[in-house]
Amino acid sequence: MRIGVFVCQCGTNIAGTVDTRAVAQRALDYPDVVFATDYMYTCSEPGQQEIQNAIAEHRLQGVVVAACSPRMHEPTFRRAVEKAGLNRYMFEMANIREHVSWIGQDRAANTLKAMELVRMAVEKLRRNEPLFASEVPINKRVLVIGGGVAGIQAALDCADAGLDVVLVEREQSIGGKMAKLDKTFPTIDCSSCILGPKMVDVAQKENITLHAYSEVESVSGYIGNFTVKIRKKATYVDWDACTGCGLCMEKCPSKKTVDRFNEALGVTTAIQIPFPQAIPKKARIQKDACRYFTTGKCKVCQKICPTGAVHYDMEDREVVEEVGAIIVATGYDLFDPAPYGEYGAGRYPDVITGIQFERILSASGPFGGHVKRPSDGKEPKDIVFVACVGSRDKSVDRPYCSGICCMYIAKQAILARDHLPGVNCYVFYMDIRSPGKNYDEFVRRAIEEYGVQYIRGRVGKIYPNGDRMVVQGADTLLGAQVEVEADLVVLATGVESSRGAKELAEKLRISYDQYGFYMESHPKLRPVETNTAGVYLAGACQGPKDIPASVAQGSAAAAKVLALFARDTIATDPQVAGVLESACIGCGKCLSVCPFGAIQWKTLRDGSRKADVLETVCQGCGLCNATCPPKAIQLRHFTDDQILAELDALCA
Amino acid sequence: MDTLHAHLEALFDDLELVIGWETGYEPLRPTPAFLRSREDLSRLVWNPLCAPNLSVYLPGILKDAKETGKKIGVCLKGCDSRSLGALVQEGFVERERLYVVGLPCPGTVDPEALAEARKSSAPVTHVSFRDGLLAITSRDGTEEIELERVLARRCRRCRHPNPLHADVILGDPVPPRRTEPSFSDVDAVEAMSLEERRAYWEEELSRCLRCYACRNACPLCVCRDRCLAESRTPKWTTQRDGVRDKFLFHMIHALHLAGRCTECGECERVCPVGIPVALFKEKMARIALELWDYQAGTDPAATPPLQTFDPSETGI
Amino acid sequence: MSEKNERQLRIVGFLCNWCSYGGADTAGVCRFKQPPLLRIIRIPCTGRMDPLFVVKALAQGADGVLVSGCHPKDCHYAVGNFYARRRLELVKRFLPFVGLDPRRFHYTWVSASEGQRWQEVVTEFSAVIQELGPNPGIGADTPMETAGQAASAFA
Amino acid sequence: MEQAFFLADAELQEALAGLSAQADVWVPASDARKPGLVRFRRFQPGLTVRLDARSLVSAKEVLFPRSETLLRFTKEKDLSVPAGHRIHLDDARTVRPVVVFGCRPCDARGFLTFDPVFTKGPYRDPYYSERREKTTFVSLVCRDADAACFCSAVGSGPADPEGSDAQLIPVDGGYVLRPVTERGAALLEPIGRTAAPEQIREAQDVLDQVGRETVGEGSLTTLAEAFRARFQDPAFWHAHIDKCLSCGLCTFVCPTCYCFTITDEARGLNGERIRSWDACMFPHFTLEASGHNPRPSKVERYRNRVGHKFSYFPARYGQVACCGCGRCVRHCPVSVDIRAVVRDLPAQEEAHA
Repeated sequence: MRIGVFVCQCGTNIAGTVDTRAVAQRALDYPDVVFATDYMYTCSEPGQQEIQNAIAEHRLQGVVVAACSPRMHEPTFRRAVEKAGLNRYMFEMANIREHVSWIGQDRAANTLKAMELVRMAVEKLRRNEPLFASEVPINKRVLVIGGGVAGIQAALDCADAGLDVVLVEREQSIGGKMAKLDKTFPTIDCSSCILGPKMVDVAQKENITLHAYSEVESVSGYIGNFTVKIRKKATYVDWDACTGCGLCMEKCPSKKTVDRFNEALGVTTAIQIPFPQAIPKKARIQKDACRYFTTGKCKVCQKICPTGAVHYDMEDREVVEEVGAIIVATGYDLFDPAPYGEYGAGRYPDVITGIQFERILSASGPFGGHVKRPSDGKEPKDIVFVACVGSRDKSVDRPYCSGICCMYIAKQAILARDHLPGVNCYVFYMDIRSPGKNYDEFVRRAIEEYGVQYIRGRVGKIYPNGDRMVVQGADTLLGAQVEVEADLVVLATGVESSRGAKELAEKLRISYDQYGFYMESHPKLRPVETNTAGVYLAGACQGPKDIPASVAQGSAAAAKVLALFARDTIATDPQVAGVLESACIGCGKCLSVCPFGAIQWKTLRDGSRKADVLETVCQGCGLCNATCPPKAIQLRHFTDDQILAELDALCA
Repeated sequence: MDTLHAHLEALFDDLELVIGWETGYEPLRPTPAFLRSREDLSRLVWNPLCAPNLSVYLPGILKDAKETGKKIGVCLKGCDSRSLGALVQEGFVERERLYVVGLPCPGTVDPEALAEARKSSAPVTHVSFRDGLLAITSRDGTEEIELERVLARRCRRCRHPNPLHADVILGDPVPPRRTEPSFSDVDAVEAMSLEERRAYWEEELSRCLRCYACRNACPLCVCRDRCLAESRTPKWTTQRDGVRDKFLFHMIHALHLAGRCTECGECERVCPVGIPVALFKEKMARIALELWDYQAGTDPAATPPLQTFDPSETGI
Repeated sequence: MSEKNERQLRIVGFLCNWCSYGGADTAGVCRFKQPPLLRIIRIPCTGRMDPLFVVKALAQGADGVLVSGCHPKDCHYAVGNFYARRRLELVKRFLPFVGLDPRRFHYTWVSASEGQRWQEVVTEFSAVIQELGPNPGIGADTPMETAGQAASAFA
Repeated sequence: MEQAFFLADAELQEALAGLSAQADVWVPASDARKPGLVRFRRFQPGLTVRLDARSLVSAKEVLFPRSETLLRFTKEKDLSVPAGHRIHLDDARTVRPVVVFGCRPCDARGFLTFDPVFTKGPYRDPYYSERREKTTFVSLVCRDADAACFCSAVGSGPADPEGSDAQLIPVDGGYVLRPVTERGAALLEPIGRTAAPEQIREAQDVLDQVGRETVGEGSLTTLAEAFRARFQDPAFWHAHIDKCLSCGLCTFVCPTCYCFTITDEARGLNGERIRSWDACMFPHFTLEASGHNPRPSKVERYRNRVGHKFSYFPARYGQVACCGCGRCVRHCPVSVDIRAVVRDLPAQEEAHA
């Protein structure tokens, strides 16, 4: 083999602590290396051209690029060598940036390490063979998991482009957190007024199949051809028959049911439609609240229902959807302030969370949009907002900024003043984060036009005094302790990953960070892709986000799916397992361990039984390779000989 | 013995052949016998010198055997029967095609220990065994030697003298020498310092000829002609005679037996240069026991621990 | 470098592509400084990890072997690391029996986001290896593996 | 016995040390930890020399190492030549004189099978030949044949001097050393004092007595034709060989099995071509590049082993390729007895079901 080695300086990123010239020079001593050079930016257009020229000039049969992580630019360089006529798999990368120059200052040690990594790459490349992708048809249907604003946007964009969309929503209605909001910052437009039409669109699009009150059970398959099992949870109401008339709600005797949509500030019935704009607008029986389910007697709703939609014997059922891509838009949950015992959330009825206050403000909320405090229904005269409850606080394992609280406090303070012009609003904050378009202006309006009093400091304690609350905190600007008496305290609880996010990630085989937010492929350049091909992210499941960002990501994810579906087939990664039949002993161990069922039996003419890899199903994990006793099954491009050669290059 | 003959005589019409032992070139050396006719049955012997684990032949013989509907009879000692169990577990042997004669085993003889225990070195003309005593006859007369004195190492730690998975057990059950797993020889190695252990194995393995007798005698070494240790693609070992390559071969053997070895000790018995290679596998068996409470070959329905996983496992 | 380390010490890392290789990248992106002993071999999944790689690496004188994959339950291939952890734990317990120092082998789980954890893992393991010094391997007397010959090709 | 020397038991170590000054001296010896494990080792003072015990493995490896470097190669990078490198070969070797001391007659005689193959004919093997020319065999007259031994059946015997340069004859208090060849005489000259007449007489008695003993029944030297007749009798071979495990033990302990394989073991730009023991009992031995194996199972492989030793080799070189040491029988994990197989060859009329 004739090998060319290209050592990237990456400006000074690599050359700063690695002698790239020396690395290239040393590479000429390695077997089969006939050309080696270093270059300022190998990934740049001229850098790639340099590789292509060298391939022609030196008749190279394989290329090693020593540069950044292959997770970054391996596809770039594969395309580059392919353009020059090489098979794209006759290419290896040595990661001398993330794994060398960026993590050590010792130039000599770095240079030696870079040389060895290049040597390993060369030895691996010497054992590469050209691989050819096979094409599998793409099933041009997309699954969107989560019907919040991000999921709705993604579903609508895909549907508008003509795709079949399957939308799965865990709750009874789509709309997500946004549906609970009264107004949105910084425009103060009505949340349900702008979201409502989109929700209706979802219901009306013929090419959107909505599975509400449903959860993803399992996901199998791979990009282009996923099989998703969805559990449709029992609602005890036949939604095909239910017209959403609401008669059942009127007659239901269980009227003390906690209203979860209203964040437990009000009561509802056991059979219910969560809110007037719900999509689908269908009733569901909350089993633990239903008189029939708890006592065995009642059946009022069944009797009253004009369409006979109520079925107490309904069970969960499973539907299977075949899709080619998946958009995950499972959103977020809000921090439970219980760990802040000193704030008394849960103990004092008038210490509430931001989302509860949102419901209080809402015209469709528990108090019909009248700002009252939960304890006695009195209008508050003084409201204190506490920022960063469950944000930027290591003590509760939430060191990150939730990004939206500063803005929603400002909004809620403004709205409170709008509702009750005489009310005094105080905000305890750490820093004000308002980097969006018109955001800072909005906060200034709260302070300057609405007279909201911002106190920079943390709240130490909240305790009752008569029927009022005393908020004790520090004013770090004045350097003094302050106490503010309030009728209502709103804790601006932060954003955390959605309940069940990790379990779903495991089903989807995508990664998540330590807080349960899903990992994008690259924090800057691949913000909506995951490392699992065909699975994309939208909205706050990836990290705290406000509405515009969530919507933008929803559209971005849709665009990714549309780009994927613009082709009829997808090239499968040929780095899959292959069987050397003469060495296979037919023990079947590979079949039993393969997580994808990608290996089957094949009977040869002599009657012997051999393992056979379904190349389009194989995902290239190599578990079979490690399991096979005679090593008859080898993962292409990660063969035993290649790994051993890398090892031998280091030590023997 | 007479029971064994009589039992097989009576059944022989339903059997394709019987695998057992017969007297070899001297009475001290019973050798595996493939008895294909009723007359052949008279050659069958069974005594503590019948060392070979006959389960090693089963995968091959079943593969080659014509489908006549007749079963293949095989005589198995306790430890041999565990090997059968493991082969059934892994699908190499269809249990229903076998007729397994289980022979409760008093223990087998270590030939070297026997040679040392004997006063005479004259060729042996007759051997018999009764009540724990070997009677060995040569031109110098008959010597009686207690089996316990000349027991093979593998038998000193035996917990399964009574065969499992048998169709019939011929002979009275033998009380096991051990009721709990015993790893005293492994302990002895582990009593050495790390450095001493390395030196110990380097010295022991330096004698290895790579004749692969240990591998070929192993009933669980199912790769047979495709062994990784001789493969050139992929190439894990070289043809050099150094300790490193010998070590690698034995590591391949040991790791491939991890969670599968039934501790029959054949690998060690057959080694011409006396390397205690079974210790590697005993250590593996101990790890499997500690980590997964697993004993290979005892439950034909079980899955070998490295062929499965448990998401709830903690501590590893 | 201390007296023990007459030659450059080397740790061979076997990292799964999806989590730990990404974690090592993240550590690099964050400029988390690490000792320069580690050389990473990228594998798709720790399920690819044959315990024999560990034994062979240590037998042929790798001073340390570090295997890292996705956290259990986070495997990109769903279950690869469940199999891997059984195999790796088994070999970890086996190494001392044949005279290979088990401290020279470490396996762990590091996700793509855990750059800082990766730094800690590498730093701590490197310190262990520095302390242990060069690994004599097994059967270092094997011909052809003499220092002089190896040096001319790989120095 | 014209000329002979005497070596007292007590003088053995000293004599061997003396010999070691000029040659590599290989003796049967045991490990302190494993007294039963006797094999040929290079003599060094303090080694437990065991002339009384048969060695487990033959002395074959002294002249025919388990693996030996035939040549070393280095690729020097040179981009001006089309290959990108120049190859340098180095097959320099030094050959020290060797003495094999205290082997049994069968061990020494074993090399008579090697000699015509490696030292004569169109393909003289320099590696073996150079060592062979500098090797002296001192064999011990054998008085402890066991049930596996059969030297007499292959035309040799426990006192056979053929292949030996000198003989050690156990006598009261030591050994009488009797030169067989001039090389043997030259070797013995400096180490022994001339034996007393009564010692010579005693030695002669031992020689005569041992010489009369027959080790192994019948003769296995004239069965070349019988083998050919049996070649295509699968039932015969199955009956004998079904129990064979197809390991390489018999060939590796055998003093006359000389098959080898040649491999290049390289790393990077350096490598060596080595020759190592191979065995016709291994599947790879005859595996063809196409994947076809003309000897696909142990039956064909074992048949070849018998055929080679008792038919093909005699046809070509006029002698059987077996010295009757019995190691293959003694050490076989399942006690396959080559004598029984060979003896049964002519029994054509016997039916094998």
